[in-house]
Amino acid sequence: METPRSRRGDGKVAPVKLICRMGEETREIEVSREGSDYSVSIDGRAQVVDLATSSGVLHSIKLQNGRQYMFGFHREGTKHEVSFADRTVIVDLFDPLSMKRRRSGDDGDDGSSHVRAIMPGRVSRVHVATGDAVRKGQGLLILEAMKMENEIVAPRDGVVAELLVHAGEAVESGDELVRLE
Amino acid sequence: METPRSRRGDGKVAPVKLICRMGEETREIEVSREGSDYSVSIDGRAQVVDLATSSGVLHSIKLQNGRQYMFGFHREGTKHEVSFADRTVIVDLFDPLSMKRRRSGDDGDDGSSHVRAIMPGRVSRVHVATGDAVRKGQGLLILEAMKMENEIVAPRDGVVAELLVHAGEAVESGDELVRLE
Amino acid sequence: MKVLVANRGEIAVRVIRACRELGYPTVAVYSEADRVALHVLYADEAVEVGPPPSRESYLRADRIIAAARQTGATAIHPGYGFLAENADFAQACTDAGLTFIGPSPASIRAMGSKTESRQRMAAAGVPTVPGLMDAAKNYEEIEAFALQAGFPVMVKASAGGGGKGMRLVERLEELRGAFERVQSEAGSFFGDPAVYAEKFIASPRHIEVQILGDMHGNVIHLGERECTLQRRHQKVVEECPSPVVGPELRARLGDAAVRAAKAVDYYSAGTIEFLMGADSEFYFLEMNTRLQVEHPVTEEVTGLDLVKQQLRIAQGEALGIAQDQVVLRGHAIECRIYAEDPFHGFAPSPGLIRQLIVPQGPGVRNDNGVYNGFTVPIFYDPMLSKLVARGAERAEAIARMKRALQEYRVEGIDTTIPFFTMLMDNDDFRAGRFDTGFLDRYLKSVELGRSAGEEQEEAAIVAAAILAFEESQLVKLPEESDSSWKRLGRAEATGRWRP
Amino acid sequence: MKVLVANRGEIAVRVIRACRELGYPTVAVYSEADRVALHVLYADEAVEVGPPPSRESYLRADRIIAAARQTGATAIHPGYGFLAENADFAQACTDAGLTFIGPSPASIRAMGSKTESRQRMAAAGVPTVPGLMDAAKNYEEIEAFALQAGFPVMVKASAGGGGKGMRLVERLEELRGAFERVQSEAGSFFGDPAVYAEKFIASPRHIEVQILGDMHGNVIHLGERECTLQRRHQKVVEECPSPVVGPELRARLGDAAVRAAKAVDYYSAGTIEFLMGADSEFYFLEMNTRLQVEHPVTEEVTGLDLVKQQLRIAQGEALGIAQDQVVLRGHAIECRIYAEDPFHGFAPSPGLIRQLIVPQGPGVRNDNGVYNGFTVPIFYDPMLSKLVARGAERAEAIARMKRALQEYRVEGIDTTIPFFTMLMDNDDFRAGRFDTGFLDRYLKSVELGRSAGEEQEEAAIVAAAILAFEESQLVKLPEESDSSWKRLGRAEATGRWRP
Repeated sequence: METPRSRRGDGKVAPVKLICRMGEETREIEVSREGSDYSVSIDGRAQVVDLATSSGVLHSIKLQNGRQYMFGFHREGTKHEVSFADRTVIVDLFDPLSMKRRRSGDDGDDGSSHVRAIMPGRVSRVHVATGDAVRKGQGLLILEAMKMENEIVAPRDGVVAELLVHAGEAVESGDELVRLE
Repeated sequence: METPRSRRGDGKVAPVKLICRMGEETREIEVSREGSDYSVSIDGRAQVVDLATSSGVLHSIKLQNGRQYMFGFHREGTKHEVSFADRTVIVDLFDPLSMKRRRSGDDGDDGSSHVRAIMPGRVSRVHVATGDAVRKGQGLLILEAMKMENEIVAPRDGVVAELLVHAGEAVESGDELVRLE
Repeated sequence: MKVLVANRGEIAVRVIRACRELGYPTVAVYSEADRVALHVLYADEAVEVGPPPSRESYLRADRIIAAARQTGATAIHPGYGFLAENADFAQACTDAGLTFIGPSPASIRAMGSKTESRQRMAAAGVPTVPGLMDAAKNYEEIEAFALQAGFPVMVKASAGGGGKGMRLVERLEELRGAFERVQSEAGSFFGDPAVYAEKFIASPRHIEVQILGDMHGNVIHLGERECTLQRRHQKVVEECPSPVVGPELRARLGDAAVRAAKAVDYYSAGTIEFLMGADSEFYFLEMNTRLQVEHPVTEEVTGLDLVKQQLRIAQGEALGIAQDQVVLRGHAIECRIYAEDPFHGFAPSPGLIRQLIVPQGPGVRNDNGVYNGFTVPIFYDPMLSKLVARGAERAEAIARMKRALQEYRVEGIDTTIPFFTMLMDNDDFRAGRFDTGFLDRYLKSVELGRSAGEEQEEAAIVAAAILAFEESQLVKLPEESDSSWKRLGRAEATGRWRP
Repeated sequence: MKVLVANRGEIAVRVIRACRELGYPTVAVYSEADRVALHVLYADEAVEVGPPPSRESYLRADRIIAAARQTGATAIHPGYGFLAENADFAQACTDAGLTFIGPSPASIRAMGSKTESRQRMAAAGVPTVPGLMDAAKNYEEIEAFALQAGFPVMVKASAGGGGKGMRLVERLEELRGAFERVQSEAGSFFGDPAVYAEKFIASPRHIEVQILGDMHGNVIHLGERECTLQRRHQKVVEECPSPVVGPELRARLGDAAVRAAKAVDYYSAGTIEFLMGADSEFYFLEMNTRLQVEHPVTEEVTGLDLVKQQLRIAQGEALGIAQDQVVLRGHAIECRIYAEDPFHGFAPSPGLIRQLIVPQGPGVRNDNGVYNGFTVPIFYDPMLSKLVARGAERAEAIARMKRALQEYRVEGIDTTIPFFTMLMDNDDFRAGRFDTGFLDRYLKSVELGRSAGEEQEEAAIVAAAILAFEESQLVKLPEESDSSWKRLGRAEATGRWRP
């Protein structure tokens, strides 16, 4: 059985503090490990939790009250996606230090300059060229997958700074397609 | 798709010669690759074959006549086990050089000095100790797995030179249990 | 008989299963993208027929017939979609000396034209939606019909189907514009600008009847299927029997369906689709001259294997079952499991299936086209499998479906499973109260997947925190013990991280 | 009702499925070896009850009852095996205020003793094998019976079962030795040296009848199962109905079974096992006072869910079905898929399942206890799943089973799948001609897996050669191009190599 236990010693590890954001709410989390169990506190309420991983992909978590949930897991940046049988919960987790850094304010790119593929597919047509001025909502290109055509539109008014794909090219979900100036 | 193709170039590779033994028969094999196909000859009769691997574990072979077989594969030494849906075929493959070496004769251990586990399990009882004289067929120890007890017996008369396991120990299939003098 | 299966995905696997059970060798055809697709792995022989796009492979009738000749196949099963309702392909098979496992080219042609089929149905006494019998010669003919029948009316392309090339018109002022748009779409989509109009039936249900006919003139029906639940005119959940059809109505529906099939000398399996109003009056919509995606629900309730019936009929055998031997037992529901993300507008989600646990156990059938470790290609229909649950009655079938959906795990790509899980709990669905517009309204009204219970949310937070903790431990280097979290950021850049 | 499932593997999963379909929350118990077993992953709550060996976990009645109390479970389902036929456990559940999902402790006790059950059956008019009614007081009593009934006779431990503690005696000279050996085995295996003797039925079939009873005195039967195919007294293939039982015999078998159950005030699901001679005369053998491993074949043919019936009965509900509402449709066959190597004397083959493709599609049910990526532990029964195929008639069920077996791929460990694949082609099996000794004789007569066709053998050679070639390319280093094969030898030493 391949469980996290196999790579752990029995010693204690310094607890890790995290900030969790879901919707409007912010919670303070602290995680530490004791032997094969974890202690996780949410806003000061601690519980002992058992988490096991099978086949590298499926996980089972057992809360202190005995409730067991099987789940799949996927992370994109700070977004931790926990997929239960009936729904996926997205947990936004930050290092408190990075929160502070962010609060003090630096780049603040809201992503609207980077137009990305929302799904894997093939670029079937490109409607714009580098240097074109585009208006919000204007079609930039067509992404095709599984018998469906999806028009990718400009998220804001702007000028096409860079065209990163050409017609016929296959792209992965999340790949950047167009950069706006 | 994960196929052998992904790690191949399109160039030719020097053919490899092999000796195949199945039962009484010995065949001469030659394998080479051209692009994404293989050329395999058995005793001089060559055919172009397509082999693809999926999920790292399952394979599909398409013979020149179009016949397709899905199979699993496992190798123990020179024994190549090809598992089809309804049966497993064991193909014994040798490098012609090693055949020559063997024919010229060296060690020639027939394995009867090394008593190995025929299955994974737990050693539940050990009946002998180092230095004991044993007779062929005499029980050496009990290996237990899945509610079945299996007695491991001496393959020949001899003396226990080394006892490599103790009661309660878990063993894997093929692990050496007892060495006879 | 040696059968070439001119299709891919679950339906190709379904046909191979039936052939194997009857002892017929099978030949798969595949595009370059499908070398290790399940239908290839399960076939006895396999022939590559072209590059990934369907029009260069699965739609290449010439290459498929050549593959049959090359392998010595004696029959071709077209599945559904691709070439299944192409009369020219059926004819080409026959001309090449191959048995086409389906109806005659003439039956396919007769039912392929909306206007011709409506005329023949009306002549055979099968109720049709009041409407023009022929393609309209001009706009005035459409307007005259609309004024006589009353609004709303539907303007439709004669060669259309699948929700394309049709428009609902509520008022006279909108009629001309709709006529012109449908005419232009019909020309560009279907290569045939012919357009007609018919009365619009409000809040309709989509009920279809499965029929079986042989070459000796025998036709029977196997009861109806409830296919009302559609998303954007595509069926997504089907049932047998319909929760609103009783024995008397079933007999009338079946009788009309048998008359319809006989009117075009139909043999093989086929489906007559009816539109049914709230008053239980039903009208012929179209006939699908092939195996239907949703045929398994009928199989589960009747105990018959429709693909085997097709194979027997194609060899000239007479039907082995009389109408009174057809017994419906229990209830079956099918959900079409797609590689689509229901939380993001059902966007396609092809890719590698990293872990697959399929639902099993009592009352569950899964007609699958994929397997653990398979990479779902971007080129084709996103259907992964058809999940079917059956029970002694409808409530048990729904409970089983929900249980099966909860067991079904597909890691690596998104699927429509969570959408179906929610739907199984919907009161209107459970009560059988819906029409063809229900699902689109339902999807507007709910926020999918946004309602985790409090404890489930807590479990998610705890799980995410532990996996983040484990990751931070993994990447922590002794000399940089303070900045473990930064390293996590770096690991991210290498793409999807999974523990 | 909140149900604790006191079991593991496929039967625990089976019970959880039924509970989930009825909306009852479930609690799994597990040993340290089973933290990520399927029954744990599918349960709502889970409690660890001890170390891997069963006697320290799954057999620990005290810990299981404590787990129920701790989680607020109100009922316990024991599955089969482990504590399922332990009357003390059933009593302890009741004493702890928990609903035991099974019969009363008194019924379990009455049927737990071979001699007591035979007496009560004889009194109720259920045919029993001629034999001693009580445990023999001494050897002379056994000898007197044998001389009167005639040889061969069976000497059996009163508390025995599962093929243990019994001996066939063909001649008087062997009788005393057999008596003494069985007596000693009975003492050491079952803690009860009581022994009796009965007439031996030659070439018998093992036919069992499924019954359902409620707490209000209603008992019905659900037809018979054919369980004759056994390997070393363990069932491996079961069917419903039996190929040798017609309606008249079924009614007589069912009538006897219902009488047997009523004689011990039986409620819940239970099975009456009969031995049937070539003359179709049948004799009571024993009653299994629990759910049977092979219950799915009955479910497939009757359309009923036996576990749900158990759950309803345990809550005091009256049976919802009358005898004349039980309708058998079609035919179902079950193969027990074990992690055993049929090519090496059925040696256990636990380990990591590296790839799992389960058979799916029409007419196939798989009651699974494992999943892709699971490591089958060494501590328990080697059953991976129960594969069930149903068809309109027996021939279709066999063809489906063969198709399903061919689809079933388990990589990483050995299974009994190839054995069943061969068996499905055996003429005697297909004709339904077999007795309880058939399989052991069959296994001696065939060389399993040694008869690859010529082309299949060629495919194997070609495949092995290509994979060896690829391996030689992978390990070839530029500076050692001559000795690529030696490096392969080195790679070997690191363990099982797979491409």
